[in-house]
Amino acid sequence: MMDPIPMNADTSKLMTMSDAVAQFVPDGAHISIGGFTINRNPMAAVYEIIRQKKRGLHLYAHSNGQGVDELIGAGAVDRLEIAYGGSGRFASTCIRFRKAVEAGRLLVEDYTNYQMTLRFMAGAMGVPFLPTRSSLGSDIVNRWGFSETARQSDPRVPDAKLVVMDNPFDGWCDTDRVVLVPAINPDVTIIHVQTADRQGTARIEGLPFADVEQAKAARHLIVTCESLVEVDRLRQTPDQNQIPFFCVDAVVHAPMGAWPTACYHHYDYDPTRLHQYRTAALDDHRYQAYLDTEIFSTRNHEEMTARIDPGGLEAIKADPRTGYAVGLDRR
Amino acid sequence: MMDPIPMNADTSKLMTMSDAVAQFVPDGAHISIGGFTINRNPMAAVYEIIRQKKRGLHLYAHSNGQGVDELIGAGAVDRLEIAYGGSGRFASTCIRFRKAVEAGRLLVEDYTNYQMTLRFMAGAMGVPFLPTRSSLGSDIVNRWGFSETARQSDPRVPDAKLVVMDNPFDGWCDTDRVVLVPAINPDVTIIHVQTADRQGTARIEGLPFADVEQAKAARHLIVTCESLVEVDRLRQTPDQNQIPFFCVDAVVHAPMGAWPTACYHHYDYDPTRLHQYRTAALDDHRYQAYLDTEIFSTRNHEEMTARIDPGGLEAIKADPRTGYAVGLDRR
Amino acid sequence: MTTETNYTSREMMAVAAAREIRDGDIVFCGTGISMLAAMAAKHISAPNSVIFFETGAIDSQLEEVPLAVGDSRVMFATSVNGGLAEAFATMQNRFTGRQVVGIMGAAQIDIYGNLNSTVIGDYHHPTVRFSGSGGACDVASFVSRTIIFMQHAKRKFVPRLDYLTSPGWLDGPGAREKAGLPEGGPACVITNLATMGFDPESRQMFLKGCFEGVSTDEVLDNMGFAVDVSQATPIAPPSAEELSILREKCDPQRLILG
Amino acid sequence: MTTETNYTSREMMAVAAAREIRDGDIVFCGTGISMLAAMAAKHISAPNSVIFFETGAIDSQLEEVPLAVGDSRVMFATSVNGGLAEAFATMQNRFTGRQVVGIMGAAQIDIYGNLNSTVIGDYHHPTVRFSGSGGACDVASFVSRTIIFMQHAKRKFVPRLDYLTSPGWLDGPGAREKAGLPEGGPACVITNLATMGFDPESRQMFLKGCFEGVSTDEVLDNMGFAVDVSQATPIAPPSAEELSILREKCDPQRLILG
Repeated sequence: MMDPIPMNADTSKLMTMSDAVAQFVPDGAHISIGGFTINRNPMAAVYEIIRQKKRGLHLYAHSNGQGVDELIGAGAVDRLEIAYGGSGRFASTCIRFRKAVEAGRLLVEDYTNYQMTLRFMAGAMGVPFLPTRSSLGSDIVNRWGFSETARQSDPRVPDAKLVVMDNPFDGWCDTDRVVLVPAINPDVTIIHVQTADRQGTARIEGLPFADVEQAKAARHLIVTCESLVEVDRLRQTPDQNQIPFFCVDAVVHAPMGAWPTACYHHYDYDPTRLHQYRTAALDDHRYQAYLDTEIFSTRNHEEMTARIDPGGLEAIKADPRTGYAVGLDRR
Repeated sequence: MMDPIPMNADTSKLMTMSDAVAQFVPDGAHISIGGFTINRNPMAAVYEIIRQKKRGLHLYAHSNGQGVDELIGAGAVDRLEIAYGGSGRFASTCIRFRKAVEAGRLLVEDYTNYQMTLRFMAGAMGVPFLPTRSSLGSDIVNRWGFSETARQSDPRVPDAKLVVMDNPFDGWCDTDRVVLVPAINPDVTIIHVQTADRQGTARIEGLPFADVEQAKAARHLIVTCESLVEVDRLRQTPDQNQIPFFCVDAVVHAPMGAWPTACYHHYDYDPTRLHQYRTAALDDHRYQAYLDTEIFSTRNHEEMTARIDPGGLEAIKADPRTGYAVGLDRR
Repeated sequence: MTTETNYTSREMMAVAAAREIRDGDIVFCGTGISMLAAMAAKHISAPNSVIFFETGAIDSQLEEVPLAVGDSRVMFATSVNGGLAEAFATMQNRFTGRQVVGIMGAAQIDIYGNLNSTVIGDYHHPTVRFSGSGGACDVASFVSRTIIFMQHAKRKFVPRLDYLTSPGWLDGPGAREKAGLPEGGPACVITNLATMGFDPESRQMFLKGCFEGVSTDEVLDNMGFAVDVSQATPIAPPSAEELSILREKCDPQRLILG
Repeated sequence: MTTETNYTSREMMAVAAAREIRDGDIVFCGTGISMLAAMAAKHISAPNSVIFFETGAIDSQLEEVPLAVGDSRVMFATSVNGGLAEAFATMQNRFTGRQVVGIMGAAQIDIYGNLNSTVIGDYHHPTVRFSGSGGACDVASFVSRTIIFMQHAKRKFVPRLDYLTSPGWLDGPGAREKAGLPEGGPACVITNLATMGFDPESRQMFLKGCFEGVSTDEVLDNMGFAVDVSQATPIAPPSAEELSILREKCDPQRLILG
């Protein structure tokens, strides 16, 4: 168990991305990242993890397509617990994920989206499991990616993938049986939000996905943000904030931090980049070139996003009424 | 089981309070009301239930002080599952609640606030129970208000108050044992919110307490609101809405609908009325007079609140910056 | 109503699915063609249906077609923007869940409407790895009625799934109940050739009807198992109105229609 | 620091509790005097402590003292306005829960710091019914350290509780662990006469110190069980600064101080 860290309301938790990743994402860490498919993935952090050549990560996700695929593509991930490895129309199955599994380079444990959500929620709530009726009768229950032996020899994974249990309240709620899914407490969670202050209070706009549960389940939390504001600002309308500052270890100001995925009210996903990624991902040599040219050759996300051509940037800029780029060419 | 009600986005669910209570709160109903101690209790609905002389209610609450006490005081409640019957400094124990229990007129099952919250959450989630570590080793676990026999003979209450279970994930999360608390699915939940539209989309400002869980757990839901707005209004900032319209059966426009409890951003609790209530509650004859004079002699909440003297109304009006009545004399 | 002779099979599929949506349904949409079907239904026959995503968006006002359920387009002018936890709870909930119809696709389907969207081959050493369940198994477990999109091909309509990702009628009558699942299950399968239903007694797939110009034999030749074809009736092609709504209001860029 | 000779025992209690709050603590407040203690601590020795309510308000900026944990005053300018579910999860959470100190009161306490706030007499036919647990049992179950307010009286410090609402050290060393509770438990009891601690070995209550002008005998005479008094040291009366903050900044209307 970690010693309690005395939390200090007036202490700034501002860090550079490089320091935050170096400090909270050691090789072999159990990590989860926020966002969903092509939206609000913490991509600036993902690229920094790739730059720092982290290895042996154990990654937890529900449906975080792009971030998950790039971490896998860079060879950072050994084990993955996931519900969905896809990026919508850009990749019905994430390409580097698929290749890694088919080549036997990545060990996967399959759950459903709700189960992964419940597992983070259990971690956030401080209980060892939560129940659901989902997956009864399916191979999600019957087939385990991590063997029972492997599980029991690793104290950082629960002994069972899940447990099917009869309802101890005798048919209460017309329910005879439930599936219990085990809590996740990642070593570190990274989420990208629209707005945060230096203490760590954070606000997500649009759908929060399961970011809040992922954030609260973690031992350490890195919040990256589009806009860094004064403490008074977010406190004027605290009903709209989701993350209390005392959950946060590092606040990183990362404009365009979700790019090439979307950030509601700020920018849309970048179809040009996602297609370019797709083309690269389909071929191992092209993918190595992508890593070298696009990621390793930049020192940070600022340099990386400075390369987006101005027309492309303008095209994905969010329309103030709808929060996305109306009429964006997405073919 | 109720037949699924086809939900109609364009159908107005607007009703009068009198019709909503008559239709959804039959004698003997299992009911829950939103709010907490002296805040956002659905008092307009509570007074209408009293006017309609409902009897034999089975009431679920966490800490809804004022509403619970008035329903009990009027003789509407036979059974109560609750965590806390108090109204802060105005009544450290709710007076009519206390009298009813001591006189043996009210059967009570005691839980904790978190357990009641989890029970509503389980109902909202559609699972028969949720786990917690709370109350292990306490009499909340050991003593049951409703006997095992009574429980097993009533299909509307679960067979057990709670179940203590060993962690099936062998010490996962440093947890050896949990308490499972059974779901609640009230026949009807009533909540009072700041803003709703005719379809039922609803927004709570300030703390939502457990209103959202209570709302979603219920078979039927009555939403009473301070402000009734056009459908477009709440949809401009949907991140701030909590109740989707398809959960709602009736929308009642009820200005001052939480009075004499508070409604954040609209008005504070009314210390004058709460003291008057306290004085009445302490004595059976005075309480009967209170019921006659203050409730039965009015046809509806509008008439009731029209009697508040203008100075008193002005005194509790919420300050726009803080959301409560700054400097209100609360002695 | 006039019919239109030039239309694609994807357009026919979207229209056929839209026709299955009842006014007042809460429609759970996956990625792709299911969104088009839900959008078309709202414009044609089910104006009061509610488009709903596992990501937490409720009653999305889709001015443009989303390319993923996490697309920002689903977040605009909703009734509520919640999270995954709330979205799935809506489907597992004993009251609201009964009002939800789920639309989903898969890589493989069997005669009982069970779906595989995880692997082809051995689970531990797969020949092909797919995305996995996402919310599909949750929806298939919880809701009263699902509509399934499939490409009609032998390798997809299989006697035995390589992995059962999402429960259909499992192995027949009473099986869902025995497994502990709530009431409900697959209602129909819409393919590029036909619409299939499930017999209420045997819970097995049968041919409801072929699309215009498709023969029963063509349907059967493209399946890895035999189905009852005795109840098949022809399916009306898309009307001019259905097509114009699909093309002009739902997917003018043909992002999903191709 | 000068001391003030005119002060009430309620003022002394609030000050004594405030002194127990460490800078950086997340302070769970119940109704009444516990809020004053938390407010005073923020103004005096623990400016970076966080005032936190079971109702879901986190880091409330208390410009006026709330009269209940559901008071609108707790909702102003917080870090987050969540619900009960989030508030209790913060305390049960394995990381944040360790940082929380709970302040609570009760009707009865025993030598192990177990609390009764439910009934006096038989549970099914009580002589006196109190409010019940509220969040007290939750806090006592979850957090690493609780501070308990009590009136010093024989009927309140009892050998055996009529009902164990909130677990303290249960029946002694190892009992919480055996019951399945997380680490932690009562740290001290602050009464109108004295401050009591709990022996780390026996988990039994002992006298830490008497307030100014109170004798050990007076303390013992007002308890229904004996406690070790050998370690008692005098407790400093409120300083002028402590009193002025309490009176002027925390409760100028004397709503809680009386």
